[in-house]
Amino acid sequence: MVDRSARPLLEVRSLKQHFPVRRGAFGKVVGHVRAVDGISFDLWRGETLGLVGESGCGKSTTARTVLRLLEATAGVVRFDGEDVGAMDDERLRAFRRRAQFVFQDPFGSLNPRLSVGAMLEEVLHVHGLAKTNRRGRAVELLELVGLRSEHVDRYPHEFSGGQRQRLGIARALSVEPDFLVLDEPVSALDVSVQAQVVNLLDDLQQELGLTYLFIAHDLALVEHVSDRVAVMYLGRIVEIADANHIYSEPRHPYTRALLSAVPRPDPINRDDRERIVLEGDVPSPINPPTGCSFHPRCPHFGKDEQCKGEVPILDTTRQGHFTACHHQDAVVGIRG
Amino acid sequence: MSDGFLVARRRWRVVSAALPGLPQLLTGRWGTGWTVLLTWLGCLWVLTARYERVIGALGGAWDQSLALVTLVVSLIVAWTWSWRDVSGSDRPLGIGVSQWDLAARAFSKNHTAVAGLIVIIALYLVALLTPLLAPYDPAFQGNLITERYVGLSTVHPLGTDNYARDVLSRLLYGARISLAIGFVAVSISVTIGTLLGAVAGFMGGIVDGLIMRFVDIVISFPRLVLLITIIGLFGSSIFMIVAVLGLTLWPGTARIVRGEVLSLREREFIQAATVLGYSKRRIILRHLIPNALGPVIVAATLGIGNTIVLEAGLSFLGLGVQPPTPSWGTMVAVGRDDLLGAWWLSTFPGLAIVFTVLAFNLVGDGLRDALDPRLRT
Amino acid sequence: GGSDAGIGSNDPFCQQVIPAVETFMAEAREAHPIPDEPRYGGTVVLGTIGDMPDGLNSAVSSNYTDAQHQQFVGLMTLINYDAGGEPRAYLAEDWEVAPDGRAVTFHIRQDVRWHDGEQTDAHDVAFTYEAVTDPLTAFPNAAFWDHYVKGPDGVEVVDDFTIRILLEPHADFMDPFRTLGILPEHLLGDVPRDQLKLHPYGTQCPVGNGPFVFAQHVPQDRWVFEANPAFPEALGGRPFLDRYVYRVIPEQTTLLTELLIENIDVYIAPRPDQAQQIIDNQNLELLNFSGRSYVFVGWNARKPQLADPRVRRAITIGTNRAEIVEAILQGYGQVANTGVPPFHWAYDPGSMPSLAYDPDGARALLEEAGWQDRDGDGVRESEDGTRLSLSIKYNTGNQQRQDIAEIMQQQLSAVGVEVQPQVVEWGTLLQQINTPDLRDFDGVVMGWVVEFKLDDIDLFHSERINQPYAWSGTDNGDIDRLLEELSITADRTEAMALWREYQELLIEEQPYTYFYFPDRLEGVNRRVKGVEMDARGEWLNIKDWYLDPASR
Amino acid sequence: MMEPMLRVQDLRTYFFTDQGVVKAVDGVSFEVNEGETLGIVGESGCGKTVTSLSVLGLLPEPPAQIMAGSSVKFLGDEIIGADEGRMRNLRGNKISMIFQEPMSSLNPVYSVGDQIAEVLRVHRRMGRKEARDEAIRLLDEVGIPAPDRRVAEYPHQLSGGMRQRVMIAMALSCEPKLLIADEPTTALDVTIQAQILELLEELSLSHGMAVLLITHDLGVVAEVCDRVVVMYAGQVIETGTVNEIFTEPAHPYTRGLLASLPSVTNSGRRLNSISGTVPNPVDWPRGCRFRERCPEAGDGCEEEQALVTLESAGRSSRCCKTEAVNLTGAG
Amino acid sequence: MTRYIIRRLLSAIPLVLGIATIVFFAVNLAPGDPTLYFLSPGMTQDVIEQMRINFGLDQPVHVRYLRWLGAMLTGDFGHSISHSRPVLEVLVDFLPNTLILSACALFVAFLFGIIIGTIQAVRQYSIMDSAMSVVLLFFYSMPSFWLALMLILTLSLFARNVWDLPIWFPASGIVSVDYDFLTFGEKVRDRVMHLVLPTLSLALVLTAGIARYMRGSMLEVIRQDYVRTAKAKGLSEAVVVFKHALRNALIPVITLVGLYIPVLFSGTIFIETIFAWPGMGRTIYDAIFIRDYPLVMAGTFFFASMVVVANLIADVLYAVIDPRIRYE
Ligand SMILES: Nc1ncnc2c1ncn2[C@@H]1O[C@H](COP(=O)(O)OP(=O)(O)OP(=O)(O)O)[C@@H](O)[C@H]1O
Ligand SMILES: Nc1ncnc2c1ncn2[C@@H]1O[C@H](COP(=O)(O)OP(=O)(O)OP(=O)(O)O)[C@@H](O)[C@H]1O
Ligand SMILES: [Mg+2]
Ligand SMILES: [Mg+2]
Repeated sequence: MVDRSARPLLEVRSLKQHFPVRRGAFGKVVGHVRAVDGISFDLWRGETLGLVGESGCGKSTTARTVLRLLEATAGVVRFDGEDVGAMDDERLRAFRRRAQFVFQDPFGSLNPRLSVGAMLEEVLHVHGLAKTNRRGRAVELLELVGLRSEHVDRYPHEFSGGQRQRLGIARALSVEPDFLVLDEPVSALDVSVQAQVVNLLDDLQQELGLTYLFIAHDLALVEHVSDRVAVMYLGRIVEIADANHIYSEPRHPYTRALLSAVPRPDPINRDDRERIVLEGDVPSPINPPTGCSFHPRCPHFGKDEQCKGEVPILDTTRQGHFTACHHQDAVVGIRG
Repeated sequence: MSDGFLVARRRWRVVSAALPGLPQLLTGRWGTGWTVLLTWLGCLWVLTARYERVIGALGGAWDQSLALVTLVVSLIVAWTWSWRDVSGSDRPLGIGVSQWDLAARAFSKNHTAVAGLIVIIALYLVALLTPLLAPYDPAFQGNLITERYVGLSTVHPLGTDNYARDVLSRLLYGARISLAIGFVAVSISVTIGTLLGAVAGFMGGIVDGLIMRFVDIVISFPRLVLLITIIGLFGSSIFMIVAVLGLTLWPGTARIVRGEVLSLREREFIQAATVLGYSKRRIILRHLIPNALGPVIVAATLGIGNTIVLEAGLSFLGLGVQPPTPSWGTMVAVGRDDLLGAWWLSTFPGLAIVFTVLAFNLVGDGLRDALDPRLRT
Repeated sequence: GGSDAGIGSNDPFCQQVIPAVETFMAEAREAHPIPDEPRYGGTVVLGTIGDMPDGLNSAVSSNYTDAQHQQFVGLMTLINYDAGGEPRAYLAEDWEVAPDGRAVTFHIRQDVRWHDGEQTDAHDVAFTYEAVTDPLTAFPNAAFWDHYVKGPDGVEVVDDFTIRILLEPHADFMDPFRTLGILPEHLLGDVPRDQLKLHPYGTQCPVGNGPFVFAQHVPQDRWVFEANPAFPEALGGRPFLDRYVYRVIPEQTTLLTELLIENIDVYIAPRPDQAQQIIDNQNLELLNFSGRSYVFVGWNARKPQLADPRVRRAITIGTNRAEIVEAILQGYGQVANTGVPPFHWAYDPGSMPSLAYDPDGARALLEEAGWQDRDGDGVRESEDGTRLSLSIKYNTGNQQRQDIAEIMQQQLSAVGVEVQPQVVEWGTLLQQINTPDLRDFDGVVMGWVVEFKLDDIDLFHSERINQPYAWSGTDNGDIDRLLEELSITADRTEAMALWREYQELLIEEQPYTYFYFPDRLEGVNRRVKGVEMDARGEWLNIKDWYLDPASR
Repeated sequence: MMEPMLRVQDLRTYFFTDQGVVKAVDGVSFEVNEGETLGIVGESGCGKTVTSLSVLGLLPEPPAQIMAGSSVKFLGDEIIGADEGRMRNLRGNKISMIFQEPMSSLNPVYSVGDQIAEVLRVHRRMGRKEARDEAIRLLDEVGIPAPDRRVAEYPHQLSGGMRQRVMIAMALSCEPKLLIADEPTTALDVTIQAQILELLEELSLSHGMAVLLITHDLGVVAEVCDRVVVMYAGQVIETGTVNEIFTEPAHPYTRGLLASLPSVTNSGRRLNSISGTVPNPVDWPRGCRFRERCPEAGDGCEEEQALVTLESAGRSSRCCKTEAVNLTGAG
Repeated sequence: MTRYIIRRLLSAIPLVLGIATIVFFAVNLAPGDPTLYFLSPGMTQDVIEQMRINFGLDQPVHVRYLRWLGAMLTGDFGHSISHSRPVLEVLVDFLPNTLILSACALFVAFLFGIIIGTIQAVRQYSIMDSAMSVVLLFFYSMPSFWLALMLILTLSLFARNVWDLPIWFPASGIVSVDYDFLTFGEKVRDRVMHLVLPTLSLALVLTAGIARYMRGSMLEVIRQDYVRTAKAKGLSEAVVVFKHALRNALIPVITLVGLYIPVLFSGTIFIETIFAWPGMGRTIYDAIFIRDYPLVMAGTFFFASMVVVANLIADVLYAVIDPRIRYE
């Protein structure tokens, strides 16, 4: 099981990713999209951290910044103790053999002009792996993700969505990484197929001892696959805790609203459930509200001037369950 | 696979060995059938009717040798194509079909485009075979008094021109010049355009800005001024015309490629390539350019047509290919003065241009539909 | 009509001039009502491929059409020629030549008025003469004045209507006064001479004194002239036509179409190939007459291949020029052996040595000159291995010159001379052949338009060898001598002998391969009556053209 | 029992393409009663959208063709094969429709007010001013703040949730009898989805409007629907009330679907998944179309399956094992 | 918006200046100079020098360039050598003719292109679709001068002299010679008659391109959700196509306005020559041959500016049609 006393595999500290907004012919910077605005978390070897939040809250950006597909605006990402931002080309290549990405869109993430075999063999070639029998290794990888050897000559468009997602996973696994960032890997799939992929990921983790950063907006799914869950809102983590904790006793009003908004496939009890319908939309990350960025939509009765004026920081004092809310203890007072 | 089918296959092979294209015609596949059959028969006709020239070409000038090689190659290609076609393919349907295959399939369903392609292939064949085909030397002047402006006749199927030269022969030789100008100029412009466009799109920032400003200048630049200067400074020659056309036509391609690269750059498979630790060079050459190539191929096809028309325009201004070299453009431009008297002088080269360009445009349109996965149904 | 003058109405000069013309014309119309005669009235439209670059500004123009309009339409010349080429009175009523031939005195008509009402007098003539002989003006046909005393010293205004001009004796001394349209001193007298070229007078608001009054010029499109009611009765009075429109249509197929659909009445100089179309149309008539131009290939004798006159002669007789005239000109022209044109009194081809097509003779000449095909490639080489390969240049857009080059290529290859036709854009070509230290050509197909006063000094005199037009680089003492003598011989019979001798030398020397004197062809709608055209020009008697009344 | 408002019977819609005949909808029957909310669930590509578009006659023909024998009755009138004029009069008037992608279902170049007003002007023959006022009222009704300002805005100026509200306002403008909502919340975030679903529920109550809700999210169905139609491979495979479907699913596919949902029935880490993928609509498997993926497949599954009506009213299943299951359950 | 336009114009200045500079050196480097054009026998080298001085050509190229630049910045484009007039006056004469012709051609081309493209898209794969494509491509494939001549022969010469049609068009010029004497109505008719052939020659070539583009764009648009929405609202097909789809489909087609202006301007060289249309294309063309430097410079400068303006117009139209685009 996960050993939390050891040094984390991934340490993220006050990570920020601000995209400049440019205007006009000369590209004057008129503001910034604060896509990720100072988040910190740790990820231990072998565990799965779920990252949830509404669309546009910065999940993908976090993932891409962690893997240095984007240069961080501020903050540090340490992988196995090494500062990812400071790596030179050589180290970066080594890092990329250990940390891989699985994308959301099963249609856009595969080069349509390369056959599956060519795609996998190219990776192996670039990293000098399986020099003697690349094709054999490619077939092995396919079988690892539950595809068959005869698929090796096919092209991406000849696969179904679920199969394509498996190809994406096979590609990520081809470099034998320790750590996978999964950016909504099943959102585009049907429920029945979704379960297949989730199971596959689960099996691989067991087998290969992988570490996952699992991004999703389906809370039920995240609960199912994650050891710990982090909830993001407008570029910040508002709550992070063990999966069962967060679902049984959510502390942040946003988490609670989010959980209550998830439709439950349980028609019998549907009228008894507490349902919190948030008003309005997620504000723009260019001009996030002052203080607690959730305060304009917050249904908490204790909402006050402090919420408007002061940014709540993630309270790390409580063992294993951190919340960024000024009123996290007064959990009772939420308008239904 | 049933035995009956294999027997049928063997039988067709025999037929196709004797007369390539016939099996296809008998099974109702007119396009392939006629193409193969006519190519075959045409080549045979050249072999027999132009027997001396074929012999002469054995040790002749480079263009004669090229014509000879073309003749032999087309014979072989026609024959093997028909053979392999009736032999069938062993690859199971629907497996390992690449995007190119899909495009080819979609294209082959587009009848007008296929017709265009056949015309183009035929034209290039004719152009290559011209030294064997043309009834006369294109520069040979007959008797100026008696053989000038002779209308259509069996001796001169398309009549003679103001120097009593054979229009048909000139038309055939003109095909070489016009098609070559189109092909070479477009090759130059597409190469430049693709490279600059890809670099601009991938690098972004200042490089992009500079390249695109340059593109703006070239697009708005009056080409004629450039032409006169260059022709004035270096003399007018086919080489110069090709160079000028090639060097001024690339901005269109550059813009297309840049746009395509910009959108591809955001695609997840390019990001995947980055995460997999691929070098920039590999990403550009193996992942970006092949995916951006579709529109370029379309632009190139359409570009060849446009260039042929442009060359005609230059000829009208007197800036075209040096006489007596026949290009279709010069033939139309020169013949236009006699439109009322000797209509055949400009009409035939004019129609040749129209149909060639039309063929290129049909193929281009067909390719556009076939190569764009969004338009493929 | 023609109320809105096409252009230039915002130029201060024109703003001042136009109202004056309008006022005077209104008065003149009052004073000279249109005679009650059916020939009067109507508009004739004439189409041609080019605009008149300098219009009526005779001091700066060298263009053929410009000159015709200065002579016959808008301005008046002192004299003009009758059909026999003999001078007759026009603006000058009369003239006397000093017995030593060194002065001529003109008596100017007193009934000629500028179109703004001012009288035309001797001061105008003096002004014009001084202007065109002043180097600052850069009069383009400077050679005209070679035999005249230039500048103010050469002209004396005896009284308001009498003027004396000093000159050297010459056989055709009157010719410049036939071509030079007299300009109004009262309008142009103050213009600095070096600004005359750019002055709005010529193209924007010319004020003349000729039979037609300028009404409108839309550049690149049309000139409109109206009848001048005040034109001296003694010279025939007002023209029959009300208006005459000169249209610019740069494409010859369009021109022919416009003639065929009767949108224009006269098509100036159709191509010989178009002649048949005009003949076939019963509404049209094809006029043809011997023109004043000749077409030739000028050889650059500075080049080693061309240094030997025998080579040049071989080329000439190796080219079937008669066939070319027959084919290219459809017979509308005559083979030329020298630059003396058929209309000229010195023209006498019968007495000349023949240069008929003779390929064998050509081969023999070349052998004799040491050019033999030594390597069997069909092209002759000299002893040191120089190939007898010549490029012949011609300018873009001129089909007949291209024809010559291409046919020469074909025909000369039969005698072992390789010819490469090369088309060069006009400006570039002029630079290549005219720049004395460049002369980048072997042969060049060109044409000259000549006046009645022939003068080849600029072309062939060795003193001019470094001037722009000495293309051939001829350096032949005999030719020099003859050219000099010709320029001072006033007596025509004497001159005639000299001309003959000179032409024989030319045939010997072959600085040019003379090709032909093309006929001028004109397509004219039959509704236009009274049209006379000959070497003197197409506009010769435009004053007397009239329209078939039924067609108006 | 009274005549249902919409009765779809043996609807078969095929696409004639180069690849072959796509039997997208292949014998679908169901009915929608006055005021009820009927959910249609099924995997992607099973024919939900094509079914709804067939009802409104919005499919491009060719390549689509509604096969003979299909019948769609609205308020007792057959509307398959009805002329264009009659269909136009139904669309947006008696039957409205909202689509999955709020981002792309509004015309980007016209203001939202114009687009709502257009319906009113076509069907209600309202004047310009009147229609605009009504549009503002509708925007207000669907909960858009400051509707008089928003009415002049363009779709791109609105968030996804708001656009979907605009679509709803447009759909409601003529007080339709039936609202077809094709995955109206799939593209939205959960919190916004909750808002929209609540709005739909409210409106259908207050307007007495029947709703045909198409979705692939079983959770949504459970939250808002009265009855459910489950589709698979172009066919209806099970119908029933929402409670029946969720508590005692009759078809193995429905059972598999429910089982593959995380967290509800799955206690362990492993989800129960349905193996394989949806078959190709050009070439449906013969017999039971679910057979290849069905854990309970056995004898009799090679036969073409019929929709069998089960004991309770409006409940049916397309599985030859269903009766057996029920019998054992009963016995 | 105004600020945007001004900024765009300002940022185009380097472009236009860049082009003008290159052109300046290009024409000046080309062999020959205008004096050659006026040369004739008897003119000595001195006279030529005198003429050079009269034309201001006695300075080295870079000095002339700086002078030209300085003068141009004060709005002085110099004196045209071949027209003996200030260049600006020449432009004022010719530019309007070219603009009228181009505008008509552009209008006709877009009108037909859009209509045909729309019909083709709506009836995709029908006989009409392919027939229209082939017919348009046929015209598109012709060298424009040849097309122009064909039009003259058929619609002018044969129509009158051979087929005796009631209507035939004049083959050249802007107006008839008796234009000044016509009534207003006749004047309008006369102008239109003269416009028909040149406009057609220019427009037919462009129409094919526009229709092709329009067809593609329309095909994409009619598959969009909002078109389905419009149908679901109960709108008739005409309203759906011409109100909802057309405006969206026009958005990408608008760029062609900017793209086609240079094409159109080079087309005018041929068309103006053949139809004797006194316009800018022909004038610049002649000026290049005569080495009338000031006129070439000014002409190119205006053409380049026109291209810039056309692109700007395209962008503004963009914003007019597409509310998502707002410039500030
Ligand atoms: N390259 C970029 N430039 C500018 N803004 C960006 C860029 N990438 C993302 N953003 C903005 O950053 C914010 C966060 O985006 P991100 O993709 O991380 O969200 P997300 O949580 O992954 O959403 P989703 O669930 O839709 O994938 C969004 O507002 C997005 O518009
Ligand atoms: N225009 C068309 N041409 C050909 N096939 C089509 C067309 N439209 C839909 N189809 C096919 O019809 C089948 C059913 O499609 P439909 O859109 O109804 O599925 P759906 O159940 O709505 O799926 P989703 O949940 O993805 O919306 C699919 O296989 C699809 O490929
Ligand atoms: Mg994301
Ligand atoms: Mg759907």
